[in-house]
Amino acid sequence: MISRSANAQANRIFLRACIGTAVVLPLLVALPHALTIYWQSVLVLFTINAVLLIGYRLITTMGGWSFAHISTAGLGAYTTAILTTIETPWSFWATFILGALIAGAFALLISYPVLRTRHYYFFLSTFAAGEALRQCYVQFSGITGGTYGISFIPRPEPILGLDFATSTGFYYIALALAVLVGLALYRFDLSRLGRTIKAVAANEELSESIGINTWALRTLPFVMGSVVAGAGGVLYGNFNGAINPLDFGTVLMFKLVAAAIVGGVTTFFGPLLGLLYLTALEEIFRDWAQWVPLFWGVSVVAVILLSEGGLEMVAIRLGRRARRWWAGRANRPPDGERTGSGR
Amino acid sequence: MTILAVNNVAKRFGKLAAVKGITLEIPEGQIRALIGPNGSGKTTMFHLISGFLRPTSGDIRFQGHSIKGKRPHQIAKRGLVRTFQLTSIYREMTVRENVTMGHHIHAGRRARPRPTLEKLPRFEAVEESTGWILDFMGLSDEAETTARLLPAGMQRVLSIATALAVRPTLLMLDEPLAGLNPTEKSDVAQKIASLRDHGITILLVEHDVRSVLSVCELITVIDFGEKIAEGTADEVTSNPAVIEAYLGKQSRHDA
Amino acid sequence: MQIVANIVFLSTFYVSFAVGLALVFGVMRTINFAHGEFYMLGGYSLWLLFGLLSGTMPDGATFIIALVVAAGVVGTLGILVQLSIFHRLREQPFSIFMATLGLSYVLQVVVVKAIGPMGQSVPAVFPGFVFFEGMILPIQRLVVFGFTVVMMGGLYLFLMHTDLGRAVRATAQNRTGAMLQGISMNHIALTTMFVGSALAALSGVLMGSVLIISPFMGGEALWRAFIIIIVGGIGSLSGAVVAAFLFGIIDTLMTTFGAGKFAPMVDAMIMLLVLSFLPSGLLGARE
Amino acid sequence: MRNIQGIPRLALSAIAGAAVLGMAVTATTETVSAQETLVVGAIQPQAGDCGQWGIPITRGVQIWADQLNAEGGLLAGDGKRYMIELKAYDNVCYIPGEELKAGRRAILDDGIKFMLQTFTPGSRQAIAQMTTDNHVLTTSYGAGYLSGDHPYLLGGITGSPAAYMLIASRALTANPDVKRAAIITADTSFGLAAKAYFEAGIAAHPDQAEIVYNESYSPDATKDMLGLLTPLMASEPDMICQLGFVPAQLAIMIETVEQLGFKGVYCAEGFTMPQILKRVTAEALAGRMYSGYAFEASEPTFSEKGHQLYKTYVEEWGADQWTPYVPIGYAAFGTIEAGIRLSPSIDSEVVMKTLLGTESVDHPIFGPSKWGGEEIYGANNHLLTPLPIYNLGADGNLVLDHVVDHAAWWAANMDVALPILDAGGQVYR
Repeated sequence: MISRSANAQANRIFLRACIGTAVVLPLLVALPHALTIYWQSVLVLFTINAVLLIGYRLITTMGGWSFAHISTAGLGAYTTAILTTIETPWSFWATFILGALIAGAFALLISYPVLRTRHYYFFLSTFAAGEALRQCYVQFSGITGGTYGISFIPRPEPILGLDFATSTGFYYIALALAVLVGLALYRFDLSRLGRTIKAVAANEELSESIGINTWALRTLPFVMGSVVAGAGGVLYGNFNGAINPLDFGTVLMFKLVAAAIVGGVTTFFGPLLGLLYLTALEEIFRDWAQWVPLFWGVSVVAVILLSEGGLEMVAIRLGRRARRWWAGRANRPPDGERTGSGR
Repeated sequence: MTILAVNNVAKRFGKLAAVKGITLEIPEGQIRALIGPNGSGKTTMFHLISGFLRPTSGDIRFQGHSIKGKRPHQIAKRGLVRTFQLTSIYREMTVRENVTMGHHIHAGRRARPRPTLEKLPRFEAVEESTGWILDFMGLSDEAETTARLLPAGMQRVLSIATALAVRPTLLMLDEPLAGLNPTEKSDVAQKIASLRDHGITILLVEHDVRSVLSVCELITVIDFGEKIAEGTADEVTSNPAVIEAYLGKQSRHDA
Repeated sequence: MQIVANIVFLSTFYVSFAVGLALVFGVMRTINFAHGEFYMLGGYSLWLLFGLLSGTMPDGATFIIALVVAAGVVGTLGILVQLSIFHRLREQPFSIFMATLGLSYVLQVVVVKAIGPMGQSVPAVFPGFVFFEGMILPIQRLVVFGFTVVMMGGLYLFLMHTDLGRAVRATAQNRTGAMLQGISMNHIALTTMFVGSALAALSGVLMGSVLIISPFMGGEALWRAFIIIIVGGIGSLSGAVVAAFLFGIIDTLMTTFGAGKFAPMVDAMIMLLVLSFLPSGLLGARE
Repeated sequence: MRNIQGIPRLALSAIAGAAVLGMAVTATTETVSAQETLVVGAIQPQAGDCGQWGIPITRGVQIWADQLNAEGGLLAGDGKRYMIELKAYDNVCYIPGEELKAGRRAILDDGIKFMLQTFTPGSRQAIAQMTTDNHVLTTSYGAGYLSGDHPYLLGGITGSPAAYMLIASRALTANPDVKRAAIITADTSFGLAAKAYFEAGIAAHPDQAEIVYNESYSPDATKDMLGLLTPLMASEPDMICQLGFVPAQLAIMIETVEQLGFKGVYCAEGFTMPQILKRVTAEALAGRMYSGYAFEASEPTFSEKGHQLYKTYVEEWGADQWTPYVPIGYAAFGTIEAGIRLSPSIDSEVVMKTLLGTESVDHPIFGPSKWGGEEIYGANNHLLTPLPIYNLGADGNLVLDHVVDHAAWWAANMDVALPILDAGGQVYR
C-alpha cells in the first residue's frame, strides 16, 4: 500500500522549504564578503554549530537528550587531525567521510548499552559514554597526542579549482554541509519514517505492538545524528587547525544542549534560534569577560521560564499574530483555523 | 486449522509462578475468551503470546511456526496483534493519524504484501484503508480530533481500530469492554463479532464474565496460573470449579 | 591500615554530599544541577562565620553555628528555587536541568565577584591528630565523620519516624500512589528541597573544614555524586550510602596504587554499565 | 495568569531582536585605535574553575599598565609616550579551541598587536600561525612552545616549565643531605611538562639524589589529600616537587604530609603563604620551601618596582586574594615593554626584530638577560631571565634564597638535562 496524500503533503512542505532556502541562499553566500575576517570566523563556527545542532535535534526526535554528542563529534575531529598530519597525509575529503562514518560506528557501538535506558537515565548514560570516550582522547596519547592534542592541521586541499584555505572558502564547505544536511534531515523529518520515529518516542509499547521495530527506529536517528556530528567535528577540527581533549568537554556540551532547550526542539528551526540567541549573547558581553557566565545563566533561566517552550514558540506566536494582522488589514476573512484543537 | 497452539507454557518471576503450564488451542475464525479472577495470570498469558514476555518453558506456535522468544514487532508482522489493558493510543495524534500509523507494516512501496485475509477489503492506498476502518469502527466523524480529547470508551475503540489497521489474522483484545457504558459495551461486542465475520480470529481477555458470554463461542477459564475449565458459555457457568474460583475462593483454602 | 582510614573519610564525604542529591532526585525525579553550588555556599558560610566570630567564641561553637546557619540559609534558598523554577517547569524535566545549570553559573560568578576567585581554607577547628593502631587520624576528620553519622541518623529518624518523612518516602516510591492518599505534592516538594539543600550545605560546612572552599568546589563534587546516586539506585537513600562506600574504596585504592589519572574513566565505565544493565542500581526501586 | 506573562514575552522577543541587531552593528565597524593609546591583550581564563589562576594574572597585567600610565605612558623608542589599555579575553580554562576563539577576537577584531597568553603548548600552537600572519608579538610567562617559523611567539621570562628544573637543582645544591626526591604533578599538559623539567633538574645531581616517587593524578580526582599522599609518603622522600594543586589544596597537602612525618624540602612554582601558615607554623617550615616563578613581589629586596606591584594589589584586592601568580603576567609583559623602549618604531614587526636582534635585553625587573632555547625549540626566542628563588623565613615572610643564572646553569647541565627533557616529550626541534 502506498500513502498518497501523506507523501504529497510532505513533498509540498519540503518544496516550500527548498524555495525558502533558495531565496535565502544567495544572501548567505554573499554574507561573508560583508563581514570582517573576525566575523567570518564567527559565521563559520556558527554554521558548524548549526550542523551539530541539526544532528542533535534528530536525536531528540527519538525522545532522548544525548550528552555524548560533542565527544562523538570529537571522533570526526580526531580522524581528520590524525590522518592529515601523518607522514603520508590523507586528503581532507577522505577523512571528512571517514570521520563521519567512524562517529556513526561509535554511536552504533554504544547504542546497545545506551538505548536500553530512557529519559534521565539516557541523558546520564550518554554522558558516561561521552566522558569515557573523552578520557580515551587523553589516555591514548600515542595516537591522539594526549593532553597536548594535535596542532597544525592543514586546511582542505582545493578541488575543482576552489580554494578552501581562507575562512570564506571554508565557510562554503560548512554552508554546503549545513544546507544539504539540513534539507535532507528536514525531508526525513517529514517523511513517513520520520513520523514513525516520533510515534515510537510518543508511545513505544503501542508502536512495538503494531509491528514497528522500535529498537531499530531508536538506533537509526541516534546513529544518523552522530554521523552528522562526526561531519561537524571534522569541520570544527580542520577550521581551528588544532584540537585537544578539552575542546570536547562538558563546557561545549552544555552550550549545545542550552541552544536546543532555549530554542525548543519541536520545530526544525527551533535549535537554530537558540544558537543565534546564545551566540549573540556571547559576542555582545565579550568585554565583560568575567560576567559572561552570569549573563548566560540569567538569560537561559529567563527564556526557559518566560517563553514556555522555547524561542520557537515565541516565533510561532509572533508569526501567527503577524498573519492575523496581515489578514485583518486586507480585510479578507482569516483563513479558517483547523476544526478541533490545533496540532 | 489451529491458528494458535500454546502447549504447556509456564512463566516464573523468581519464586512466583504466574503461569504454571497452560495448553490452549484456538481454531481459525473463532472468538475465544480467556477469563479468570484478578491475578489469575490472564494478562501474563497475553504478554507471553504477544512476545512482551519470554516463557520460562513450553512453546507457542502461530500458524504452524514457533514464535517463542520472537520480539513483539516480529510477531505482529506475522499477523498476531494485541491491544492493552490500559488504553494505549498516540495521544497527541488525531484519530486518523493513529489509524494511519497502524498501517506501518503495509505502507511504503517496498512493503512486501503479507498474505492477509481475503474477506478483509484490500486497498491500494493507506488513506482508503484508513477511511474504511474509521467508518467500520464508527470513528469517522471524530477523525480529525486529537486522540487525548476523546472520551475513554471511544479511546478504547480507537485502540482496536489501530490494531485492525495492521490487518491481523489473530487479534488479541485485553478487556475491550472495560470502562464502557452499557450501550458502548453492546456496540463494541457487536463490532468484535463482525470482525470475526471478516475472517479475523479473536482472543479476548475479560474478568467480567457476563459481558463475554453473549459474544464468545468457547471460553477458557484459568485461575492461579492453571487452566481449570474450557467449554461453551453454558458448560463453563455451571462448572463447580469455576463458580468456586469466582465466588468461594475462601472455601477452597479451608478444604 | 592508613588506607582503611582514608577510605572511611572519603566515603563519609561522598555519603554526606550524595544523599542530599539522592533525596531530591529520588522524590522529584529532577536533576538539581545547582546542588554543587549549595554545597559551596555551605562551605562559604563556614568561612564567613569564622571570619566574623573566630575571636569572640571557641572554634567549636563557631562550627556548630555554621552548621545551623548554613542549613537554614541554603535550605531556604532551596525552597526559593523550588517555588520559582521547579514548580513552574514541573512538566519539562530537562528545562529544569538547564535552568538549574544556569543558576549554578550565576551563583559561581556572584561568589567570585563578592569574595574573590581564590580558594580559601579554614584553619582546623579541632587541630591535632590521634594515633590508633598505626593509623594517623586527624581529629578534624573524626569530627566530620561523627557529624556525618549524626546527620544520617537524623535523616533516618526524619524519614522513618515522622509523618512528613513517611510522606516523602511514599512520594519517592510511587508519586501517583502518594497523591491518591491526599499527600499534597507542593508540600512534599518544598520539604524535599529544603532538606536536600540543607544536607548539601551541611556537607559543605563539614568538608569545608577539611578541604578547600572555592567558588568552584561544587562542580567537581557534583559529577561524582551523580555516579553514586545512579549506582546506588534511584530514589534509594540506603543505595546511595552503599555506593558512596563502594566508590570511596575504588577511588582510594586507585589513587593509592598510582592509577589516579584513570579514575574518571573507570567511574564513567561503571556508571554506563550500571545504568544500562542494572537500571535499578544496587538497591533502587524498580522503575 | 496568561496575559500578565504576555508582556514579558514581548519584551523578551524585543531583547532577542536587539541582541541580533547589536551583533550586526559591531560586526561591520572596524575599531579605530587612537594614535596615542596602545591596546594590549591578555588571554586568560576569566571565569570558571581556572579563574583562580587567570583572574590574578590579568590583575597583575592591569597593574603593569596602570604603573606605566601613571608615569605618563610608556616611552617608546620613537620618542612618543603611549598610554596602555588592557583588554582581557577568556579562554574558558585553557581550552585550545577557546584560546583560538579569544585570539581571533583580539587579533582579527580588536587589532591587538601585543599580547599575553599561557605557556601551555596546546594553546600556543593553536594561535601560532595567526600570530605570524598578523604580526602579533605574543609573550608568555614561560616558553612551552616556540619555533623558528613562528617568530612572534616569545618566551617572555624563564618562567614555567623551565623554572622547575632550576628550583629542583637549587634545592639539592642547598641541601646536600637530600637523597630521595618525590615528584607529584597533575596529568594536565602543564603537569606533564613540569614532571619532565623536575626530572631534568634532579638529573643534574646524579651522585646526590634519586627519584623514589614519580606519579601524576587527575585534577578532578583530588577529593582527599590523605588518599593521594599516603603512597607518596610510603616512599620516604626527603624532597617533594609538586605542580598542579591550587593554592588552597597545596596548603592542605603540606599540612597532611607534615602530619605524616615529612621533614624534607618542598619545591613548587609558588606557595600562597597566607593559606599555608593558617595550617602549619612558620618555624616548622622555615628554610624548607623552595619556590620561584617570575619573582615574588611580596619580597621587597629583589625588585623595588616589583614590590610596588604587591602593595598596589593588596591595597586594591586584599591580602587574602594575593597569589604567587599575580607577578607572572606582569613580568612577561616587561619583555615587550623593554622591546618597545628599544625599538625605533611601535610597529610589532620592528619591535620583534629589535628584541630578537639584541644580544642582551635589559628587562625592567630582572635586568640584562640573554636569549636561548635553541636546543629545545630550534629557535632562540626564550629570554633566559635570571630566576630568583625564595624560601620561607622564620618570621613567616618569604626570603630571597638565591638568584640562578638560567643561561649559565643550562650551559653547564645541558648535556645531562636535554635527553631527560627529550624523553619527557618537551623537545620540539
